[in-house]
Amino acid sequence: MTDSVNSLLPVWACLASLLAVPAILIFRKEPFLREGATFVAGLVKLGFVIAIYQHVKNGTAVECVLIEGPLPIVLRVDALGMVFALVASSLWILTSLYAIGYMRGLKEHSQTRFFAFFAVSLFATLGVAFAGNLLTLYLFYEILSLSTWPLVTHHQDKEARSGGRTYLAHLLGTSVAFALPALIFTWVKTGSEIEFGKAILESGDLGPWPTVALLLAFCFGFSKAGMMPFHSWLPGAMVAPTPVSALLHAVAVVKVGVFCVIRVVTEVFDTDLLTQAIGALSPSEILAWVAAFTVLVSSLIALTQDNLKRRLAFSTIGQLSYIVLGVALLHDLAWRGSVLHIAAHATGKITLFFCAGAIYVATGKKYISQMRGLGRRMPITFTAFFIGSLGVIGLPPSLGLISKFHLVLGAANAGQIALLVVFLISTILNAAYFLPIVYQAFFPKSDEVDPGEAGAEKFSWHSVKEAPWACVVPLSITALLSFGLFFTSGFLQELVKLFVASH
Amino acid sequence: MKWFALIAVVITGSLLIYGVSDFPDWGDAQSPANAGAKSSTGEPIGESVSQFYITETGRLTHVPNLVTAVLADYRGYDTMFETVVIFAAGMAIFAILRVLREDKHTLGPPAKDTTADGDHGRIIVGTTCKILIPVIQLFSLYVVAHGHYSPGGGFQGGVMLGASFILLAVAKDLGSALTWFTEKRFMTLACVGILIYAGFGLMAQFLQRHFLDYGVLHVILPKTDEVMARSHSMLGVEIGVAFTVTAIMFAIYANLSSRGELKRGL
Amino acid sequence: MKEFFETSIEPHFNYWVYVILMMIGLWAVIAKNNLIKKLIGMSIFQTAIILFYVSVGVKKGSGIPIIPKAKEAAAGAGEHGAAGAVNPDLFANPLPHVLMLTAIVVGVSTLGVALAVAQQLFKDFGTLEEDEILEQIKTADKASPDG
Amino acid sequence: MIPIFDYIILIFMVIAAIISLKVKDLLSASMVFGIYSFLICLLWAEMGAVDVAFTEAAVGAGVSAVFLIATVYNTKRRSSD
Amino acid sequence: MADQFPAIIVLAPLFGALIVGLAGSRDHRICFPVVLVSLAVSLFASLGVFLQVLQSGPVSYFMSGWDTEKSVLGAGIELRIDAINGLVLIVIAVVSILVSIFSIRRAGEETTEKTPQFYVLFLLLTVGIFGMTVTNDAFNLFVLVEVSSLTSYALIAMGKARRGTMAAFNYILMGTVGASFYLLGVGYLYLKTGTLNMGHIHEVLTANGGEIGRSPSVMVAFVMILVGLWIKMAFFPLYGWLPNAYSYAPSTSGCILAPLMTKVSVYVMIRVMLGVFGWEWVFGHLGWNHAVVWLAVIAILAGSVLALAQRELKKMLCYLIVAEVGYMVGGAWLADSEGWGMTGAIYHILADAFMTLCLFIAASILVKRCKARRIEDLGGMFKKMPVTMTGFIIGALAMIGIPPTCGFFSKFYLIRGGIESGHWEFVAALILSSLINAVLFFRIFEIAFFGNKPAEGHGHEEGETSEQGSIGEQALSVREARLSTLIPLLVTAAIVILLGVFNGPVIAVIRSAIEPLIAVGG
Repeated sequence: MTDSVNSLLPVWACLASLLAVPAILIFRKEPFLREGATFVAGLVKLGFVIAIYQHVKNGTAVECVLIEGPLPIVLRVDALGMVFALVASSLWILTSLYAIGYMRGLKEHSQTRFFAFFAVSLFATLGVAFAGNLLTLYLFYEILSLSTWPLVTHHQDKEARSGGRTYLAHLLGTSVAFALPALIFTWVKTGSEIEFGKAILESGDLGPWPTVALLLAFCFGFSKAGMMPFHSWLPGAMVAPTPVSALLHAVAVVKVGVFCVIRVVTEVFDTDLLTQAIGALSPSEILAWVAAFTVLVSSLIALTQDNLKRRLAFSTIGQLSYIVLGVALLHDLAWRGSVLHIAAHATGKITLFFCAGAIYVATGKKYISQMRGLGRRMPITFTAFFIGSLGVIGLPPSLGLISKFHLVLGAANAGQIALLVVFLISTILNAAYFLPIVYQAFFPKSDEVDPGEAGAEKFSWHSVKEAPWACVVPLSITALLSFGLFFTSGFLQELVKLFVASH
Repeated sequence: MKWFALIAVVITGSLLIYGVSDFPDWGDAQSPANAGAKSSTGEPIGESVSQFYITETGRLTHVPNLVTAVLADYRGYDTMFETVVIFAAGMAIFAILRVLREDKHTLGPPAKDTTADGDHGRIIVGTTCKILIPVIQLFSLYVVAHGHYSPGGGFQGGVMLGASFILLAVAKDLGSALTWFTEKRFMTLACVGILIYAGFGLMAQFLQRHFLDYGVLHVILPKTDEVMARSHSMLGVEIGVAFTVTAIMFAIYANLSSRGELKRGL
Repeated sequence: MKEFFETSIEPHFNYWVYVILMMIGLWAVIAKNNLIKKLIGMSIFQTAIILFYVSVGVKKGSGIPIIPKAKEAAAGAGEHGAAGAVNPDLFANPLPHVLMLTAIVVGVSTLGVALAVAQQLFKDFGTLEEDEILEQIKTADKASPDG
Repeated sequence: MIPIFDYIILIFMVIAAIISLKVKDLLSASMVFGIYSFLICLLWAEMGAVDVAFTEAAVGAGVSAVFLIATVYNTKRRSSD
Repeated sequence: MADQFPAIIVLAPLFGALIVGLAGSRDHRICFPVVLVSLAVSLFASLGVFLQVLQSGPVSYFMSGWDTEKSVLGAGIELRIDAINGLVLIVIAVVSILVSIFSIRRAGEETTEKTPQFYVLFLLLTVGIFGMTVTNDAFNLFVLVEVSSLTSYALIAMGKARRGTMAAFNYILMGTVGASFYLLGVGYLYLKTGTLNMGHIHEVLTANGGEIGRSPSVMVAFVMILVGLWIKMAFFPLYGWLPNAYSYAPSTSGCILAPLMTKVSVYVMIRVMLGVFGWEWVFGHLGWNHAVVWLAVIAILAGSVLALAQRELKKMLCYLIVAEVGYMVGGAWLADSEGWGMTGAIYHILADAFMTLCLFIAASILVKRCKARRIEDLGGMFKKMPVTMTGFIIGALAMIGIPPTCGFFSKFYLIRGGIESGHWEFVAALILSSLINAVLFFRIFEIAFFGNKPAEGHGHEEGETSEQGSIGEQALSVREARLSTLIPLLVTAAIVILLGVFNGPVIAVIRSAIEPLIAVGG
C-alpha cells in the first residue's frame, strides 16, 4: 500500500479541459481564439498532470474525495493512472494541433462543436485515469461514451448515422447490461466497498463460476477494450474524422477500455479468486484465452482490409487484447508489459492514424491499394508511418519492443507457453499487415505508379504534396516520441514498477 | 368489454363478500367502530373515538348535534377541504365549459317547446315558484343557523339555498336568475365562503394556537368562554360553508344548463 | 324461518346489499356504452359505499346522534348515576355520518365536473356513445395524428 | 325499528338501480336515479343518520338529478343501452 | 411561528388560490405573483419543518387543537411529518414553483382568458398534493385525494384537444373508482379498528400480537386501498387512463401532473404500507411481495415496450411514467431485510419527479415551438434549439440511468435491493428497461442530430458561415424558446444532476427514517 496525500490537483487536471468548453463556445466566431483556448487548456492540463507526477513518482497516491456517502465519488491518482494520464494529456495537445490542420484543410462544418466535445471527452478520459473507485470509473466511462458520440457522427450523413448507432449500442448497451450489474453486485457483495487501493473482493468471497461471470461481465461491460464479440463498434466508428479516430483508437476511448480492465483485474479481484480452478482452467485463463482469440482473429481480419483506417482499426482490436492478455497472465512482468503497452501502442497508433489522415487531406485516398508510390511524394508522412508501425509491431527502436518483451517474458515465466506462441504469431501477422504498406509506398513497381482504375477522376501524382504543416508537425512529433521513448522509457518503467509493487 | 367488466365485478364482489363474512353483526353497539377496538380478552386498545364524541361533546363544545360538532370542530379540517372540493368543482366546470367568447362552433339553442301550451303551463309554475322560493330560502337559512340543535348545517342549507335559485332558473329562465345572482357575484361568494372558514382557522393561528382551534377565539368574541367560543365559531364556519355551497351549486347548474354560455337555461 | 332470518340474513344483510349495489355500479362504469349511463353507475357505486359506512355506525335501539340538554341529563342519571355522563350506546355513532356528508359532497362535485366534461365531449364529437367517440378518434388518427 | 321495512327499501333500491341503468331514455334514467336517491335517503333516516339523509335528499335526489337532467337536455336523450 | 409550519405548507397555496379567485378575474397580471409567493411560503415552511424533523424527529400537528391531552388520539386530524415526507414536500414545492414559472406566458396562451381559473386550479392541486403528503388521517387523505383529482380532471379537460377531453372523462371514471376503493378500504379498517388516525390504526392492528391484523377484512381493506392507489398511480394493468390524459392536456397541466400525481400516490402507498399496516404485516403476514414484484416487472417491461411503439413524443414519455411507476412499486415491495429496495423506491420518487419534469418541460417546448408532436418532426433540433435540447438530454440521460444524474443512483439502490432480496427478475427488468430507454432516447437524439433524412455524403462546407447546415427540413425560423420556459428547464436539469451527485445525504436521511420502521417489524 502506498501513502496518499489529499490534494485538489486531480480535480483541476480534470476540469482544465472542461473549463475550456465555455471559452470554445464563446469564441465560436473567432477560430484562432477558439483553438487557442483548446491549446491553453491542453497545456494547463499537462502542467497539472506533471505536478501530480511529482507526487506519484515518489510512491505517493494523490487523493481527493469529491462526494462522500454510500456512493462516494473519489479521485485518486496512483502509478497506473499516472501513466495513462501522461499519455492522454500529452497526446491531446498534439491531437488538437493535428485536428486544426485536418479540419481546416478539409473545411469541415461545425468545428466549434467538434472542439467542444473533444475537450469534454478529454475531461472524461482523465476522470477515468484518476478514478478512485469503481463508481467514479463507471461515471467517467459513461460520460466518455456519450461525449464522443457527436464526434463519431460528426459528418451527419448516413454512414455516420449507422456508425454512431453501432458505436453507442455497443458501448452504452454493454456498459448498462454488463458493467452496471457487475458493479452493483460487487457493491452489494462487499457491503458498500468499492474503493480502489486493495482488492475489493477478497479470496473466499466468490466461487469459481461467479468469479468468471463477474470477470467477464466487467471485461465485456467495458467494451471499449474491444474484446470479441463486442468489437464491431471500432471499425464502425471509422466514419469519424481522422483526428477523432486518432483520439478514439489511440488515446482516449480504447485505452480507457483496457485501463478499466486492468483496474478490474488488479483491484477488484483478489489473485486467489482469479486462480481458482474450474476444470483445467482458471478464471484469469479464460479471460486470457478470450483475449488471445481476439488477438489472432482480428489480426487475420486486418490482413484482408484494404481501407487503411479499417486495417488500423482491426490492428487496434488486436493490440488492445494484447494488453488484456498481459493482465490476465497475472504475472509481474506481464503486467508491466501491459501498462507499458498502453503508452507504446498509443504513440505508435496515433502516428499511424495521423498519417492516414494526412494522406487523406493531401490526396483524398482511403485505400491501401491506391497508395503505391505515394511515399516518394510524402516522405515525411510515410517515414513517420514506418516508425509508428515499428512501434505497434514491436520492433526496435520503439517502446513497443520493450512492452512486448515484457509481455512475452511474462508469458514464459507464467508457464503459459501456448499464449506465448499467440504473442509470437500475432507479431508476425502485425508485420505482415503493416510493412507491405510502407514497402509499396516507397518501392512501387514502375507500372503501378499510375492513376487508379478507368473512370476514376484524373489524378495527378505530381501535384501531390505533403499535407499542411499542422498535420505533418504532430505526426512527426509522435513518431519521434515513439522512437525516443525507446531510449528514455526510464520514467515510465519506474511508474510501472511502482504499480506492480503495490499489488 | 362486457367480459372484462364481468370478471372485474365477480372478483371484486367475491373479495368484498369475503371481507363481509367476518364483520361484526349489523347494529352491534359494541363493534370496534362504535366502541373502540378490543383484544380477544376484551382489553380496549386505545380509546374509542366515537364514544369520546358522544360522551364529551356536550361538555367540550356545547353543541347537541354531534354530527355538527364533529363536522365543524373535531374534523373541521376535513370539512374545510370538503368545501374546497366544491369550490374546485365550481372552478373546474368554469374552466371546462364556460364559453367566454362567442364561438361559432357552439350548437344552436336546444329544441325547445315554445308553444302556447308551454306558456300556459309556465304561468302556473311561475306563480307557484314565486310563493315557494322565499319559503325555501327562509327555511334554508333556518337550516344553516339551527344546525347545532337539529339536523342540518352549512351543506344542507347551502344546497337548499342554491336549489332555490336553481328553481328560479328552471321556473322562469336562467337569465332572470342571473340578473341578480350574477356570475361575478356567485364566484366571489364562493371564494368568500372558504375565506370565512379558513379565516376562523387563521385567527386561531394568530392567537398562538393551532389552525381551526376555535376555543381561543373567546379572546375576541364578546361574553364567551372556550366552550361557547367553539359553539359560536362553528356557526361562523357553517355560514362560510353555506356561502360556498350555494354559490357553486348554482354555478354548476348555470353552466351545465346553458352549455357554459350563461344565457338561457332549460 | 324467523330464527334463520335473524341469525343468518339479518346480521349482514345491509352489507350484502351494499356489495350488490356497488357491483351494479362498477358494472355500469366499465360495461355501459353511454357516458351518462356510466356516470349514473358511478353515482350508484359511490352511494353504495355511503351505505356501507352508515351501516357501520348503526347501533340497534339507539337514537339519532343529537343529545338534547334535557335528555342528556336524563340519560346520564338513568344509566350511570354520574350527572352529565352520557351512555354512548343510546346514540348512533356520529363519525361515519360526518364522513359520509363529505363523501356525498365529493360525489356531487365529481358528478358535476364529469357532466361538464360530457357536455364538452358532446360539443366536440356530437355524441355521447363511447364506441362512436372512439371510432371518430381512430378515423382522425389515420388522417393526422395531431389534435 | 322494523327490519322488514329496511329490507323492502334495500330491495327496492337494487331494483331502482337496475332500472335506471336499463332504461334507454336518459331522462327517465335520471328520474329513476332521483328515486333511487330518495329511497336511500329514507333508509338513512331510518338508520338514524338524519344529517346524511337530509344531505342526500338535497344533493342526491335534488341537485344531482337536476344536473343530470340539464345535461341530458343539452345533449341526447336516447341512449344505445 | 415555527410550530405552525405543517399547517402553513397546506394553507399558503389555499389562501393563494382564494386571492387569485377573488382578484384574478379583475386583473390577470396579479395571478402569477400570488402563485409564486404562496408556493414560496410553502417551500419555506417545508424546509423549516424538514429541519425540525432532522433535529428532533417526526413533527405532529393537531388540527383544531384536539391533541392527545385534550382528547383521545384520532378525535382530531393529525398532520405528521417525518424525514421521508419532509423530502417529498420539498420536492412538491420546488416542482410546483418551477412549473409556475414555466406557465407565466404559457398559461395565458393555452387557457384563453381562463388564466385565473387555471391558477386557482393549479394552486388547489398543490394544496391537495401537499395535504396528501402531510396528513396522518386516513379519511382526510381521501378528501385531499379528491381535491387533487378534481383539479387535475379540470386541468386536463381545459385543453383544446378533443382527445384530451375524452381522456379526462376516462380519468374521472377511473379516478373516482380508485378513490372509492380507497375509501372502502378505509371503511373496512375503521370497522375493524374504530379509528381513522394512521398511527392509531397501526397500534390497533399490531396490538396483542397482531390478532386484529389477521382478520380477513383487514386483508380486504389492504387490497382495496392498494388497488385504489394503483389506479391513481397508473400501475401496470390499471394505467389505461394515463397516456392520453397527460399527453393531450395543456402543456402547463401536463408539466405539473406528470411529475407529481403518480409520485405522490406512490408515496401514499409506501406510507400506508409502512405507517398503517407495518412492515411485518405487509411482508410477513401477507407475503405477497413476490407476486407484486412480478407485476412490477411486467409493468416496467410493458411500459418500456409500449413507449418504444409510440411515435409521439409526449405519449412516449407517458408510457415511460408507467414504467417508472413499476420501478417504484417494485422497489417498495422488494422487502429485502435492510430495506434497500424501499430506500431506492423513495429516492426514485424524488428523482423521478425532477426527471419527468425536465422531460415534460422540454417536450412541451419542442411541441409548441416546432409543432413537433411526432418524433420524426424533431429533425435538426440540436442546431435550432441547443439549450432546450440540452435540458432534454439531461432528463433523458437520467431516465436511461447514466451517471451522475439522479436516475442512475436510484436505479443503483433499486438494483441493490433486487440483488439482496434475490429478485433477479426485477434486476433484469431494470437493466432491460434502461437499455430500451437508451434506444428510445437515442433514436430521438439521432433524429435531432441528423435531421430526418441524413444528407447523402457529408458536406464539407465553407467553414463557419454555413453553421446552420443543410440538415433541417423545418423552417429555419424556429428559434430558441423564451427565457421563462428555459429557466425552469435548466434549473430542473441542474437539480437532476445535483440530486444525483449529492445522493449521499439524501439516502442517509431516508435510511435513518425507514430503519426504525423496519426494526419494529423485526
